[in-house]
This record gives sequence, structure tokens and C-alpha cells, in this order.
Amino acid sequence: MRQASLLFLVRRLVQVVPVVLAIAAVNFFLLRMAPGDVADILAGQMGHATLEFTQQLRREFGLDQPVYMQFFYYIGKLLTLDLGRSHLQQAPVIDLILDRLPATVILMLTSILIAIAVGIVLGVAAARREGRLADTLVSVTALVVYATPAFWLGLMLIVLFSIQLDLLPSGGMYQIGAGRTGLAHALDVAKHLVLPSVTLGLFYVAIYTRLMRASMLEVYGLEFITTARAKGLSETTIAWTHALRNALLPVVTLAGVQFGHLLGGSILVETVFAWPGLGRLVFDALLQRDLNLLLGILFVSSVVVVFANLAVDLIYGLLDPRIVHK
Amino acid sequence: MTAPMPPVLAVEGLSVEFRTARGVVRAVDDLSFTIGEGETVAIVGESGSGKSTAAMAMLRLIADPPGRIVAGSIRLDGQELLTLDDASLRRVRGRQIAMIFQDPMMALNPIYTIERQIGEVLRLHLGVGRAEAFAQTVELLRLVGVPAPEDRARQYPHNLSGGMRQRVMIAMALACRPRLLIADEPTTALDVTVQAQVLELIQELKTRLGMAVLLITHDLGVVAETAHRVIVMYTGGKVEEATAGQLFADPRHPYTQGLLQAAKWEESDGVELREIPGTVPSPFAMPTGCSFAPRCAAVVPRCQTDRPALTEILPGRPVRCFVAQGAAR
Amino acid sequence: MNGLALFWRRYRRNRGAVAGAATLALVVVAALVGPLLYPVDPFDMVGRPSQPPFGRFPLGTDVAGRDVLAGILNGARISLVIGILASLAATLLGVLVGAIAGYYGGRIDDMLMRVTEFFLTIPSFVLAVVVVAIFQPTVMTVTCAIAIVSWPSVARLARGEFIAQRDREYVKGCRAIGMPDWEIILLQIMPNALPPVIVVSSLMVATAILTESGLSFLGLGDPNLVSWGYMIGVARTVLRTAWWMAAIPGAMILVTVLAINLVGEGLNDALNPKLRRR
Amino acid sequence: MKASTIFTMAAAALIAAAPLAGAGAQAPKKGGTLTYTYQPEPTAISTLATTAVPVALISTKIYDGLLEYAGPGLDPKPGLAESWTVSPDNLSYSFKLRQGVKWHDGKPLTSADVKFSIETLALNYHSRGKTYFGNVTAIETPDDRSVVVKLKAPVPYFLKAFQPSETPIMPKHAFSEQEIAEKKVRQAKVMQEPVGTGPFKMKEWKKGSHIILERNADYWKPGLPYLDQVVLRVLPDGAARAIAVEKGEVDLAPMTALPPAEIQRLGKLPSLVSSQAGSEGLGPIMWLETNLREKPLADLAVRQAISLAIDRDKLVDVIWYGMGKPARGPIVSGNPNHFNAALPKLEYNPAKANKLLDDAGYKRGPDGVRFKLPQNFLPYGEEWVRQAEYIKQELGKIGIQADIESLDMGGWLKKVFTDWTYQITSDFHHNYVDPTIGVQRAFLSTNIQKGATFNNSMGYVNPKLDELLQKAAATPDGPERKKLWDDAQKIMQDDLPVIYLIEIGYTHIWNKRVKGLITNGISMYSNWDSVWLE
Repeated sequence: MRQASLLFLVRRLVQVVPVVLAIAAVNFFLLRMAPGDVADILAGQMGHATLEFTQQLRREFGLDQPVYMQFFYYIGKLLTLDLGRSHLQQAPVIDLILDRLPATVILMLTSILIAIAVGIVLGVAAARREGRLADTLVSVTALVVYATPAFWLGLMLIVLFSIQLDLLPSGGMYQIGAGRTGLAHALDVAKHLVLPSVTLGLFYVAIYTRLMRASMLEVYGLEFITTARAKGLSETTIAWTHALRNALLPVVTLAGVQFGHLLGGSILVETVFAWPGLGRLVFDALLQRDLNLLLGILFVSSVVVVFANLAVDLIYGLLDPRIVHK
Repeated sequence: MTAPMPPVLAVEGLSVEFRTARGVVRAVDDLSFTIGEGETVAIVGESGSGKSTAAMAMLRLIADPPGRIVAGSIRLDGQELLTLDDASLRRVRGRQIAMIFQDPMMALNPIYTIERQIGEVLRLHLGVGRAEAFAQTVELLRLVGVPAPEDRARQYPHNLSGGMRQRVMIAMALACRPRLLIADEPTTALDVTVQAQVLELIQELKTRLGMAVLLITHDLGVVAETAHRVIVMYTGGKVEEATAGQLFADPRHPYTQGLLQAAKWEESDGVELREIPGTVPSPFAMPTGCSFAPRCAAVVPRCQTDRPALTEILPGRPVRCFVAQGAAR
Repeated sequence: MNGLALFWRRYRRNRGAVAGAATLALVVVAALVGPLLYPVDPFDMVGRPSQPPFGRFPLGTDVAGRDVLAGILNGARISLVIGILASLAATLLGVLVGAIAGYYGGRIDDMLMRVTEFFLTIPSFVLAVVVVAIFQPTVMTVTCAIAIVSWPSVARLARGEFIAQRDREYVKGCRAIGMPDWEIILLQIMPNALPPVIVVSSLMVATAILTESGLSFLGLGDPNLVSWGYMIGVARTVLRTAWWMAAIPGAMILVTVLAINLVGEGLNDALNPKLRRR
Repeated sequence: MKASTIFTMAAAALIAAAPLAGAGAQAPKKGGTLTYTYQPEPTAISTLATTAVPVALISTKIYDGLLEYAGPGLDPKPGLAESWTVSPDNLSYSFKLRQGVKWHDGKPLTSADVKFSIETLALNYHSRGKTYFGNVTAIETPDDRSVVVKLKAPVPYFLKAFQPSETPIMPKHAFSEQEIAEKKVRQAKVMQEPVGTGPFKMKEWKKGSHIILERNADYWKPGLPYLDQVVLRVLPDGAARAIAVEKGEVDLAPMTALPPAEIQRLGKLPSLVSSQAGSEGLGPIMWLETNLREKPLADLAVRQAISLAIDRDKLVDVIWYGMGKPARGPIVSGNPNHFNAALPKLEYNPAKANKLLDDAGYKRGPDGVRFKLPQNFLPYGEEWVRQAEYIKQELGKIGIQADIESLDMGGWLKKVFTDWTYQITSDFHHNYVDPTIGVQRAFLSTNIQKGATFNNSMGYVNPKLDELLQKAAATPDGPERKKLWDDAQKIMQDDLPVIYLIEIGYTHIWNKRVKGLITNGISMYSNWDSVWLE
């Protein structure tokens, strides 16, 4: 059994390689279609650089080579897991990404956990009261939240909680220069995390609530729920043990898909809340034609997605013993 | 065979309605019957006859909305079930009345082990601990004839064969030694040899544990082998009741006759199947007279206009048919 | 006709969907005739900047003294047009890919699904941002970018429907009488496979409007046209003093997207009665 | 209030508060952290890598220049060089370095570092290095404390070259032979982990979040700096920056780091100070660059019409919230030494513009459009988009359809300076302290070079102007040079190779508790060693 799982894992990982390489290739050529390059940007930042100067920069960065040569060079380095250097930030891409990754992961995990937890509770509650007032309220709220642009919501939350009520910081990840460590630091980060994670999470709360409700209702229609009732189990027990775990499968699938997509959502939220994560970095890198950095982020993010999907498969196996990985 | 006294289950005037977008449907109509200790009563009928709804009603398992028990009484050992509060009702379910279902694959939760699903009942109703629950589960599995019960207990439903799964269902139902076992089409999903084993098992355990059994089925073969008394249902109402012997020897209602006829044909291979012509009428378009009239071979004009009442044509032989009652003028 | 009546009867049963349809109709009417009835150029500086609503201008002015109501009415057009066009394009592409993959199966299916997966692996909003930034923000590129990130889900759905349908008796029958594949796909299977796709693509309009607003917010909208997302982006800088300036277009997005979602649910009820609870 | 008057007041306050001036009304306090915000985040800590504002803001606190400067016109005063002499022919400059200055890593500063910083670094890597040091023939270091720079021709602004943002003095020992030989100076570690002689040194750089500089205890000015720390907070969203300033989370938003609307609002708050003083040495100016290579922009009448169609006062008031004033030519009016005050104001007169176009034969089509003129804009932020939208509206009124094409920085640079395929675009230049540094590059015909940025993208050729500019570049400041520049400005206003828009007033907003910020014409690029917190 365990060996089968391991084999499955290895096979999945092997399958991943061409996908990830294909992604890298498409990204490479897609980004090369952008007008201007990092030498232009650097020259622009200089104020008034000369043509000779920009050419020198291109030589320095290897941008004077034909595109296919640059591509082979890039892929070659990629195969040795070298993401190259950011010409603009003058640092290895991997360092820049690793620098930002924790912030994004914290934000993503918190939001997705909030979303799943709240979504499950609300979805189950709504499903158990199907058609009644509570259900209608939850469903309508979910729909409204689902329709709210996240960045707008973020701005409104700042106005309310940061400006009017002065309860929470308006941005950043922790109070800079306060030099807090340990628990105090963690609490500080938590305080800064509230608004962005709620903003990013609310949209997904709506999705998970709806999904959970639908999924629960579907499970409620299955016969083993009747069996459980016939056994004399209370409705609460039935909901939280028999129904929930079965209803979780689609939620897990979605979570896997969304973990990757959170990077997209986090562009907006990180911008609004000055969260020092990857989402913002990707946007800046794009505007500054920091090709290597951009490629690196996209690469890492697709690897994250691939692993998230892998995790989903594994969690599937944990949730549902019928699923055997072949 | 006579019914032992007093009855374990006494149902009287039970009516169940469903509210749908197209109107109210009466799924069970004024159903009454009793089951004594050690007795097996079968309810037969085609699908849509209301027999499963009736079975579900015994444990008040009909989803509300849309369904509702609108009239009647269900007494278990003299205790009225329809007025019980939720907590008391849960103490009846699984403990005093247990149920097994048509498709054990669907009726077992796919993500929990056998042990967990049986143990759950034991822990809930008998308050035993985890270890004790496991021990009893193994005993129960052994009782219902599951080989290697210790191993099986730790497996999941999908690891078992259909027959084994149904045995597990039975073990689960029997966990608390219920007074009444309701078996809703317990063998339909199984192949023929396994069917026989399962039925035999139920019979044997019934005797051993002194339960009453309510068997819901459309299979007259099953009835013949196991039931003491038989209730024939059509469009939600009882159309005939008799001991099994009487029924097979001397069916009075044309519907019963049709069922028996169809069953006989079914047994002899190679010959063209003959079923009762026509279909069960839509609950939204019930005929004004006898609901069987449109399909009835013995139909007389009165059947189209009046609805026959359930009348005893012999002691203990109620039939709902003008022709059988000799009132077909 | 009868089918339409049945559809309407089923649809009508969902009160939220009826309310959604009514709201959506209002928005569409506002988009169509609003700019005619209220012919103010949304880019014209007509007054003092940042005036609150209900003064000289019904919804106030924006940071550059431009009429917010004019922006809302004109923005309705852009937001709806982009939303609808992007979903249409995504639906067409998605159905095409899904149909071919599902109908033919085998290696074609494998290949097409790899491509689909590829698009699903890149975070969609990131991809949209990249595409728009690279090809310059215009209505065209924004629409295309949204379509590019939206089609894979349609493709998957359509593929599933086609797989479910392709071995049905009627399809076998069509093959038996020598009907060409394209005819089977387009005229025979498509009508049966379409209802769930319609539901999904109606919901996609809502997502597309949100995506467009996000892009505009990042400054990646068409600079020659007013959209609601653009208006929020503009108002962002004066959030503190003139919150309504962001709140009004934000509320418009919310209401419109909500209405579309409700309509989507209604369609779901009406077109997929068996999937009613999804 | 005019910027210059604010400046004088601030300068007076500073002199009163300066430590050397003795008993002031308020004695400076030591300690505290000054937090400022600017967008975007710097990409390196040295203006050799790029002279972009965020880099200059932070690196000038770490790296000293050879000299320091006073007043809006940047009068040189001793810095790392405690004294200097200039030969009568203006061809030899001798600097004497201060004794006992140490790098942040403890090593002593020597004349070799200075020579290296000029010869190897500034000349080759700084974008204005050739403007300053192109005439240098030799740099001699007779001893550890002496530097002699020889020129082949006089450079009138030569002493202005030693600002910390222009010629940062960097440690020679921080660069490897290989980095210098392979011209990979930009990749040196010191670009990210700076080692300077300035009042602050690098403590922590958390990319995407903040940079913390801490007090250099061994700073060569005794008792300075007052501040314990200078912190840069990275806040990508303008509204968020404003909120942070308003809440006191950030003390300073320099150089229009906030959205103009917010600056206008925050400037009125009692807790904050808003000022346009202190950027005279930069002289920011904005214009519409016009591609003169083809019709219709080759036609002077068209350019005049465009100029007449734009209401610069409204542009300043509405789009820039009053932060700036209408421009009259390429040199900002705040430049006391070189601005030609006789230049007339640029008129706003759409009727005249329409007539000009009618007379020049540009007939309106049935849709009222005479011709299309796609418009680009410098992607520096929201206001630039608003401005493009405004220009589109105004040009629309005279029958020119100027649809906006949105490009990000990379695309814009390529289109404007490499491909020359734009029609009109907003652009923005710094005059710097001398017009030869900041102005001539955009108008000299020899600066029509594909791929070189912020130069003569218009393809503008006027031999008479070329001659004036070149002459001015080699003439020492004085009436003769003033005349040359006055004439040049007249030509540049008449020819309208670009449509001058406005002189942007860099607005700095700070918390009242911050004192001593405005010291000269490049206050934000100064080292803040005497800034203190109340």
C-alpha cells in the first residue's frame, strides 16, 4: 500500500517535469514578446543613458544573444535548478523569491484556512437548514461577498478598521524597526495579517460556503445518511462525522486549484496592503521587464500549483479510502 | 400460524403525504397492521406502491419537508412513536428498531471502517468503550457469518463483497438486539445464491434473538420463503392481507393475482415474461375509482367510479376489491 | 415555444434568479440608453474635483472633476461588453477544444487536455496581467486576456459532457448512417451538451467583470475608456476624503456581478433540473 | 507661498538650529527613528546602479560626496574634502581630504578611493558621469589626502559634480579586480550591502518591506547624526502611503511620494508639514515630446496649436492639485542663475489654436476630427494618466483625436527612444543645478541617438541652438553664459520642439516632529546628518 503511494508520488513528480518545462518555455517566449527589456528600464532609470551604455548593459546581461540562444541558456540553467540573476535587483532570483515567499505563503495559508474553516461551518450550517431563513441568509451573503471586488473590499476595510476605528494597521507585515522577537513578533505579524487575509479569504469563504452547502446537500441525499439516522445518531453527529468528511472531497479539489490562483489574487491584495510578498514582486518584475525574476516567480508558482495538486491527491487518499493511487 | 400476542409493532391508520411543487401526494394511505414477537411480516408491491415510505415512516425517517406523517399511530410495545421527542426517538432508532437497506454499498458510509460503523451503534446505545465495542463488533460479525471478522472489521465497505456488506449491515442492525428489524429489500442488490444465504441468516437470527421482522420486498419468492403474513400494497394503500400460505394458495385481489402470475413466469426460463399490463398511475393523476382499475383484467364498471374499501372477506383476510368482495354489481 | 415556456416556468421558481434578471436588465438598459439620456462625456472636466454625490452632479465628480454618473453609465457598457465578449470567446474556444477532446478521445484528447492543464497551472490573474501588460491594455487585449484565462474550465466541462454523450445510442445511430463528425458534434451532441456550459459561461461573465476591474485597478485597463474598475482605481487615491467615489463603482460591480450570478443559478435550475443543488 | 520664500524661511530656521550656530530657539535632540516612504523600492544602494529617485534617496545617507552644498543654488562647501583650490584657467582642481575619515567597515578613506570613485566608477557607470568628467585628463593623488583633477577644457559646473547622488565616494577595496576588469561593477556585493563614510550605515534590508539604516557612531562630524535610525518603508499603494503618513506610522513622504490629492489634504493637517522647498537643485519639468520626423507634428503651426489648446493653469490645479506652475520653457523658473525671465507665458487660447489649424489647411472631417495623433504617457503613476486624459479632451476640442496608448516603462522607453514610433508623449526631466547637465541633452542635435534614453527623441535639429548650447557648456558662469542661455531659451520656446507643460513642484510631506529637513536645493538627496526629531 505504502509502496504504491510512493510509486504514485514518484510517477507524478516525473510527469511534472515536462509540464513545468513547458511552462517555463511558454513564459519565456511570451515575456520576450514584450516591448523593451531590462536594459531599457535600467537606462531609463539612469536619467540619460547613451546607446553605447544600453548596449553595454545588454552585453552584460547576455541580452545581445539571439533569443533561442538565450532560451537554451535559460533552460540549461533551469535544469540545474538555477533561476539566474535579477539584472535589476542585482541578486540571484532564487534569493529574491525566497525572501518574499514566506510572506506570501503565510498570507495564502491563512486566507485559505480561514476560507475553508468558515466556509465549512457556514456551508454545513446552511445545508442543515436548507430552505430556511438561516440558509437563505448564508447563501445570499455568500453571493454578495462573491460579487465584491477584493481590492475594493480591502480599501473599504482599511477605511473602516484602520482609519475610522484605528484598530488595525493599514499595511505592512510587521511594525518595522520595533525589533520584536518571538511571541511579540508573531502577535505583531498576526495583527498585520488580519485585514489582508480576511480580504483575500472572504472571496473564497463565499466560494467554499456555496460549495460546501451544495456538497453537503448532495451527501445528505445519500443512503448512508439514512442509515446513520436509523442508527439513532443525532443530526449534529451525522453532519460533522458522516456527512462532512464525504462532502469535503470537492472542497479539497478546489483548495488545490485555488492555492495556485491565490498568487493572482494576492497581486491585488498585496498591493493594497503593502504586503511584502510574491504577488507584488511579480507585478513589479513585469513592469520592469525583470525577465529572469518574472520567469523565476512564474516557475516557482507553477511548481507550487503542481505540488498543491499533488497534495490534493494525497489528501484525497486520506479522506476517501476508496481512492487507491495507481 | 397465528400471530403471537401482544404485538411488538402496531400501526394504525398511517398516512404519509409529500408536498411537491405539483401538489400534495399521499404516498401511504391509511395503513394498518401489526407484527408480533418472532413474526415476519412482509409488505409487497411494485415500486411506487408506498411500501418503502411506510418502512421509513416506522422510524420517522421521512425527510420533512417534503414528507409528513399526517395521520395514524405507530406503537412499539405499546409506546407511541409519533409523539416522541427527538432525543427519545433516537433512543428507539438503532436500539429497539433497526433497519437494513436494499443496497449495502450505498447504505454504508464509504469512508469509515466496518468496525467504526458498527461500533458507533454500540457506543451510542450501550455506552461501551472503544475496546469493548471492537470486541462486540467482532462477535457480531462472527454471528452473521463473516469469516475472519477481526480483519474484516478493520476494512472499508469497498473491500468487501456485496454479500459480506449486507451481512455487515445486518450485524450493525442487530448490534443492540432490537425488538423489530425492518429489512427494506435486503436482497435486491445481491446475486441469487447470496440472496438465499442472507435471507436464511435473517430468519435464523430472528428466531435466535426473538425479534419481529418487517420485510419490504417486491420479490414474492422471498416472501414465500420467509414471511408469516403478507401485506400487499398498491398506490399507498393495503389492497390485501393474508398469511403467506393463504396468499400463495388463494390470492383474492386481482393485483395480487397478477403479481403471483408474473412471479411464476419469471421462474420458468425461456418463456416470454408476462407482467401486469400497464403501469402504476401517476400520483398526480389518480383514477377516481379503484386505483388498480386501469390495469385490472377483472374490472367492472363500478371500479371506475367508486373506491372499494378494505373489507374482510374471510376472518383475517381483508381485501380491497369489489370483485373479490362479491360486491361487483 | 413549449420548451421556452417550460424553461421560464422552471426559471421563475427561483425568486433570486428573477430578481437577478430584473437587476441585470436594469443595468443593461442603463448601459444602452444611459449615455444617450445623460450625454456627458465621462472624460470631460465638468466641475470642481471630488464633489460628493447629490450636489450639482447626481453622483458627484471624480479626482479630475469628471462626472461620476457619466462614468458609471459609460462604464456599464465597457464592463458588460468586456464581460460578455470575454465569456463568449472563452466559451467558443472552450467548447471547441472540449468537444474535440471529448468526442475523439485518445491522443487528441490527451494532447488537448495537457494544453488545458497548462493554462490551469498558471495562476489565471497573473496570466491575465502578463498578457495585458505585454500587449498593451486595450479593450481587445483585456478581453482576450480574460478569455485566455477562462476557457480551460469550459473546455473541461464540455469535454465531460461530450464523453458522456458520445457513446449514446443516438450518436451511434448518427454514425451508422454516415453523418460527418462535424455534424454530429455541432448538430447532434452540442444541443445536449450545451445547458451546463451555458450556466458556466453565464457565471463567467461575472468573473470577467471582476477580472477587468482588477486589471483596471492595476492600471491595466484601456486608457481611452471608462470602466468601473478604472473608476475605482482613480478613486483609490482619494479614498480617505471621498470614499463614495470608490464605493459607487464598487457597488455597481457588486450588484451586477451578483445579478449575473443569480441569473446563472436560475439558468442552472431551469436547464439542469437534475443538478439543481449544485 | 512661493517655493523660494519657503526655502529662505526654512534655511533661516536651519541656520538657527544648526549645531555650530550655538544657542538656537530649539536645541536639536538626539535619538529617534525617522521613517520615510517612497515608491518604488530601490533596486540597489548606489546611484552608480541607477540614478532613480528611490536609489538616490537612500544611498545619499550612506555615501558622502566629496563636497557638501548650501542654498537652493547649491553653493559648494567642505565635505569629505575640507578645502579645495581651483587653478586660474579653471583646468585644475585640488582637493584636500579631511583627516581621520573611516569607512563603515573601519578602513581609512584615502585619495585612492576618491580617484577610483571618479575615474573608474562615476565616469563609466554613472549616467551623468561623462557630462561631469568627460573633460578629465588625469587624476593625481600626490599623497593619501590630496586629489588633483586635471581638465582639458573648463567645465562651468564642475564643482557641482561632487554631490553624493552624482559622485558618491565609494570604497575601492569593496570591488574586486575581476568586477572592475569585466565591467561587472553593478553586480558587486557592495551595491546591495553598502559601505560608505556617511552618517548612516546599512542595518537591514528586507526586500519588499523595508530598509533600516542605523547611526554611524564613527561619523566624521562629531556629535552627528542626531537620528538613531532612518527607515524606508515600502508601501506600493499610494492610498496606503497616505494613510501611513496620516497615522504617523511614517514621518516623511519626500518628492511627491503621495498622490497629489492626498498631499493637498494632508498638507492641511496640523500634525503635518507640506513643502515644495528643497528641490531647487533638481528642477523637475514636464513637457510633451513631439515626434518631428513626420507630419503633422513637423508643422510648427500644429505644435503651436497644441500648445495653445492646453490650459496649464487647469492642469496644475486639477490634475496636480496645485503642485507646480505653468512652464514657459525648458528651464524651471526657480533656477536663479539660468532662467530667462523675459520669456512670455505660454498662452491658452483654443480659438486661436483652431484658427491656426484651419489656416494651415487641416480641415475637420465630418466627425469633427482633423487628424489623429496617438498619445503616450510616461508611466510614472495615476496623475500621468489623468494628464493624458485631460490632454486628449483638450486636443479633441481643436479637432485632434489624441487616443491614449498605455505602455509600461519598458514599452514606453523602447517606443520613444529606440523605435521613435511615438507621436506625442509626456516626458519629464530634471534640470539639475546647471542646464548644461539637465537641459541641453534633450535639444542638442548630436543627441539624436537611437536607443539612448531621455535625449533628443524628437529628432529636433537647430544648428543655431546647437552652437549656443555648446558654447554655454564651456563658458564659466557669468553674464556671458547667462546671455547664451537666454538666447537658447528663446529659440526653444519659439520652435516648440516639445510642448512645455508644467514645472512640477516636488512636494515633501513630513510630520511636525521632524526638524531640520530642508537644508539646500537637494534636501532629500542630502545626508540628513542634522535632521532631528522633537
